Amino acid sequence: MENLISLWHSTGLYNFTGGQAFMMLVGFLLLYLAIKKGFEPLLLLPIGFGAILSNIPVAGIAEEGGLLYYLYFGIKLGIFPLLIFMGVGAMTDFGPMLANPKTLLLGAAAQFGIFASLLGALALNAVPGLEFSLKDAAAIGIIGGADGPTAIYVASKLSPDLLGAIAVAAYSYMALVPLIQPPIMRALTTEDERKIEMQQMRAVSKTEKIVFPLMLLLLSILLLPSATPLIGMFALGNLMNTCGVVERLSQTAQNELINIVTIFLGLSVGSKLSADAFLQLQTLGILGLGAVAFAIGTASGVIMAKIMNKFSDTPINPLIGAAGVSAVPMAARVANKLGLESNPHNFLLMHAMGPNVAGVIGSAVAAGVLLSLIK
Amino acid sequence: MENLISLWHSTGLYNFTGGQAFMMLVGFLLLYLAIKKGFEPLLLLPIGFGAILSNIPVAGIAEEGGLLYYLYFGIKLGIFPLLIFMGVGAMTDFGPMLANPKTLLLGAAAQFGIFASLLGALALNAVPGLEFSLKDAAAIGIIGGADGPTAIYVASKLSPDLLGAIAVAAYSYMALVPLIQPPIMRALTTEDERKIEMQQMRAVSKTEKIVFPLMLLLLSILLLPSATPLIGMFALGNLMNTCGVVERLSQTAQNELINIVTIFLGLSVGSKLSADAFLQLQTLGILGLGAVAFAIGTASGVIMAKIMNKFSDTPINPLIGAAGVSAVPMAARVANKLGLESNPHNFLLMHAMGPNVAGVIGSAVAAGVLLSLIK
Amino acid sequence: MENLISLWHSTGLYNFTGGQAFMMLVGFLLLYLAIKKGFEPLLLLPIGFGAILSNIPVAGIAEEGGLLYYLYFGIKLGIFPLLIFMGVGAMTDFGPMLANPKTLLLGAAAQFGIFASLLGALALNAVPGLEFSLKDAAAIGIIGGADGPTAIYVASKLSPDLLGAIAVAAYSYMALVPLIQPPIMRALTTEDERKIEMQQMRAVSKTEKIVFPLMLLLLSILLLPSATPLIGMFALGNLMNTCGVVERLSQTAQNELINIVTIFLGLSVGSKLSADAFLQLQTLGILGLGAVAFAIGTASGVIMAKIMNKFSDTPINPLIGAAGVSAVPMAARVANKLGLESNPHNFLLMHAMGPNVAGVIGSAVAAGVLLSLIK
Amino acid sequence: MAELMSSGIELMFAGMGIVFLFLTMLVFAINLMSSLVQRFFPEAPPTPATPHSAPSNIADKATVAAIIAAVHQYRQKK
Amino acid sequence: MAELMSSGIELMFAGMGIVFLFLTMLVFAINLMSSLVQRFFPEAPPTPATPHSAPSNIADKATVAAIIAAVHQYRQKK
Amino acid sequence: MAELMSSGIELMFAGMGIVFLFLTMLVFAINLMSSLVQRFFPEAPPTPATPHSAPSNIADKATVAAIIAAVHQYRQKK
Ligand code: NA
Ligand code: NA
Ligand code: NA
Repeated sequence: MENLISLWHSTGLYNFTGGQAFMMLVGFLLLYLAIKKGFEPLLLLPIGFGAILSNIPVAGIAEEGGLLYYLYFGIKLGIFPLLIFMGVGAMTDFGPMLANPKTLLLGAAAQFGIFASLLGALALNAVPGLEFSLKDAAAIGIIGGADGPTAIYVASKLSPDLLGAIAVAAYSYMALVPLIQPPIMRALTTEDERKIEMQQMRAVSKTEKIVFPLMLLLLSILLLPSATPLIGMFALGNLMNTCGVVERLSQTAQNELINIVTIFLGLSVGSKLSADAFLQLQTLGILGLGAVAFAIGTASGVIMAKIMNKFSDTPINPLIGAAGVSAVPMAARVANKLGLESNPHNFLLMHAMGPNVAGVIGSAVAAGVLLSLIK
Repeated sequence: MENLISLWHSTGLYNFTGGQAFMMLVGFLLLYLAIKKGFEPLLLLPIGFGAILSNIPVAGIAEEGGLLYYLYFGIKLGIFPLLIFMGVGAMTDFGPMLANPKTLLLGAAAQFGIFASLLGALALNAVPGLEFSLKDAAAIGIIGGADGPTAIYVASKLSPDLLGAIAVAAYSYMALVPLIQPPIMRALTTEDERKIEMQQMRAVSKTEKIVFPLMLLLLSILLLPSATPLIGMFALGNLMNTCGVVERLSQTAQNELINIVTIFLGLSVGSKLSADAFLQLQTLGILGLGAVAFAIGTASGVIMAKIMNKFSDTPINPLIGAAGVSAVPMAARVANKLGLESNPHNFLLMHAMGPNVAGVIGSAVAAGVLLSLIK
Repeated sequence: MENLISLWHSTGLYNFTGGQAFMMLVGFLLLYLAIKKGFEPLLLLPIGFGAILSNIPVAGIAEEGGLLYYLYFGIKLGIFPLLIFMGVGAMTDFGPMLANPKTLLLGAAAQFGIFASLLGALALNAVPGLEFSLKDAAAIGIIGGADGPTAIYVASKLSPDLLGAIAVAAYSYMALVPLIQPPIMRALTTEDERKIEMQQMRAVSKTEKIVFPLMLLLLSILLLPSATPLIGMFALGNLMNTCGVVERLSQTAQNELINIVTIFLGLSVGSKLSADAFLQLQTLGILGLGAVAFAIGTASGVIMAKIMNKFSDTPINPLIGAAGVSAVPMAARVANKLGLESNPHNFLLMHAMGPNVAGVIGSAVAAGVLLSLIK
Repeated sequence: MAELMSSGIELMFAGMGIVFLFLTMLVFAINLMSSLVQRFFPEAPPTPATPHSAPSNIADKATVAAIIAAVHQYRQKK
Repeated sequence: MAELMSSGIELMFAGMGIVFLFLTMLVFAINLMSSLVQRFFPEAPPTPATPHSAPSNIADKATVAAIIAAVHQYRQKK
Repeated sequence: MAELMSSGIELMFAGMGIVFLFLTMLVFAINLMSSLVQRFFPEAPPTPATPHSAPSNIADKATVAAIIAAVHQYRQKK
């Protein structure tokens, strides 16, 4: 009898708190979005599952002695996001960007979303019950970078309590890029602008592709050392791929290693989706600001492209500016799709890949600024 | 000269203890069983090798500063068995079980082997020189679960000193299933019963296969949170495989990741095969009880199947009850083989896969009960 | 304005020290050698990149909190070199050596390079400003083993401060084997000796290949336990490959696992290329002694082969003695090339593979002696 | 000792009870789930899973390519 | 609060400034690098990357082997 | 310094001695083992190792399949 009572007291039903139940629903919602809606499933499925596991009463899977507690060290020490960044680097082709380097400026302009939402977060302090420190605001702003590992890396350094909400917002909005961007892009461009065809790009030699990651790293070392963990690992992955002499390392970095780390990273991020941290007014603020960041980033990119089109001697279709937010390769595909709608012969995909990968560099630079100036 | 003496004093020959020599023989025996007899080689080869390495005098490979000492943390912290369980989940097809859910009860009945041998271990306390605590008895009983990672997980939590012997017994008896089970199955069934043909199973839709792991996890959360680390990781692996949107994660979980962890887990388990811990009367007790557990589990499954056959509207061949012990897929193949002996047109394999995978769930549940009630 | 100054103070340009800049150049030089010259790129590319990353001012990538700081634990605890050795073991075919076991003695003779350069290091203490302890000298000598993981393992145990320079020297000279060895081989042999054709080797059975790694391990256990971490993991990898029953583990050990560990090991080794440790007169000494070690090892192997040819009943081409330094498979290819130059029908490759893999065993044994006798 | 045995027996009843309770509930849950899924999300039965389809795929393509090429060559020679 | 906002605004100017500075310098650096590379290391433009060439390679070999074998057989039969 | 050198020389003799002792014993052990294996476990000599046999296997199957298909087609057309 005593045993039965002890058993009943050890059930989840007996121990559930409302917060845990709610967070579990959030976890199931993420699984639904990942599986049925195809929202960045590689990340949101493990994140959602991690959210469920870490909110199970009694089991303590995210507490000392539990699996997610130990996996989380990979984020806490900054290891997982950097390894993922290395793999992403190995998968990235800088060819289109090197063929048309001025599209880098589009990747710069789109980072305005980061700083605008940082300001927005600070402004939200006016709302009673909301309190964001400068670190919190910076970690929220980085959602506008539209780059998962960068957002997770910055949040883990500046505002680990908000990590769960920030990662979820970042990946969710990246998945929503095909919904968020088009209205903004249409509103800011004329039909004629969207019809602009761009010149075919020159071929980029293998040597240029090998030198570029080293040059990128060097510039980052000279100007902004705080960005070198991110940019360095990205450059390492890219160099492993382009140099052609360490093919087996490159393949492992962009396949098995990134897959293993993705599973661990997702589960660990999910373990930060605890009721305590997530069920706050803050989270609504983060979700709202994330959407704002994406919207402003998109708009900044498009406007910058319109300005550049004015002064450039070769035509620039303003739609590719939207790809500057990164969200590789989704944002580039969106630009391509809108281009085709206005002009069925207008394939913008490769042209949009330039600003797209430039956006990754841009947000790593922005991350470096935030990590360096906010103490 | 001094150097020569110092060298001689550093040889293995000079430093060997009888116990170490004996344990090394055990290690070589395991290698022999793995390579020549095909006994669960994926596990027993690294376990045997780990036993040899950790019993080398002077070298200290299983002591602080040695490789196996560090690898063992993966077991101590419960990480390796759970990652293996995730991979096994990704490799498991619940289709046959979902097509005929009542076979789950066979997977329940077979767990009686666990509790019978738990009682047996306690009864052995009557033998002078044997002393098993309740925790030890539970860790020994779980051998009857016929599921490697579950046994290692439970033993690492309840009785780490017995871990080596328990893991060896669990994997050895799993390899011996084709020898242990048939006589019991023949003794408990009539020729007519063994001839029973079962109805062809319905096809199971992809949606059911996606929903099932989540439902399993949910039930475990509500009823038995202490089982959720095991069942959760199993469900995660299974979901990754069935959902179809994270194919690359699923492939990595069931290939490279599980292979890497298997090597590490095997070596770490082997490092617990030290003379101190293994060369005890206890070990004989464990080996004996393990055999009893498998036998009783097999018998319980068959008897349950006979009972169900009485009350069921569709015929159930009692042989498939034996597959309820798990030991996937060996036990299901044994049921199939005995079925074919009695009736050459009777293919029981898919029917036996239902209780077979149900047995995995059953032992994870039993593990949860033991971990929750024994403090 | 304050922000701008603070930013300027956080740039790499402002914080660079001469030493860091120089070490970064060393890093870029290693990348150049790896990519353009094909010098052991799998190791030298990550090592060079690690050197660059760890010498970035402000960023602290090799200090506590930085990625390379944590990765370095894999070397400090001796884990990475042993896992690489396991993978190398799985890739090694002992067939040619088993077919002609007396070539093992060539692998023994070539280890003289290790001890000669150990003495050389001690002799260099006569140079003012140079101070090598016995541990340092042993760690430097092991470069002559021409085996990367062995050198890194020994250096990490005996002289971690010199690890960076030692690893760089070891891999660089391995890459330079086609330049270092031929003049020595030509000087020590006559044209007639180089023309010697060797008898075709017998086929080696699978059983012999399975038994050999176990026998090797056993001998090492009895005679030299201090070598068993290295020889044990090598034997494990080899056994996994030859036994044929754990193919999936063997494949993972020689592909994904070794690739992942190679990336991590290379970066960690690079993180030891700090200005403090590298920009010393010592480093010049290490580079010089490494070249001496390779040269003496080569010469010893060739001379031993000439002696054996005198007493052997089957002819031995002295060129294959040079392969005894290990540097698998480069040194064997060099022997083959020189053989073909003198006699276009003389294919020495398989004959040279015997001493080549014997050299791996030889240097692991020498490493065991050093680790055991130097306290 | 007797106390230990009685703890063990208690554990056995609790354990087997929960195992059966859990798996019985799972049976009901599966039946419910399956009928809901079949009613609200009817699906064509899945084709046999082909987890490692890539290799055979390659072989297929090779086969097709080879046939095309061979037949092409055959015709030209004729 | 006002102080925090002014820190934020300062951060925005510094941040966007550095992002543009960095990427503008990168534009110049790329242009310089590309012209240097094209002048001193002229290269045939790279063929499309084939990261997973092994399988297709296999398929190719299989194709070729199959063609040879089929044609051989065809001739023999004739 | 002199003491260090004498330690070093001692180490050299011990080291080379053990290396030769070890590898010489290994030579004897291999010879013994090989003769025992060849006597008690005689085996057909192993075919050349094919660690990555799967792909070539696939190619083989593809080849065979392609030949069969091509010949089949060829006959039908005739
Ligand atoms: Na971005
Ligand atoms: Na079971
Ligand atoms: Na060597």
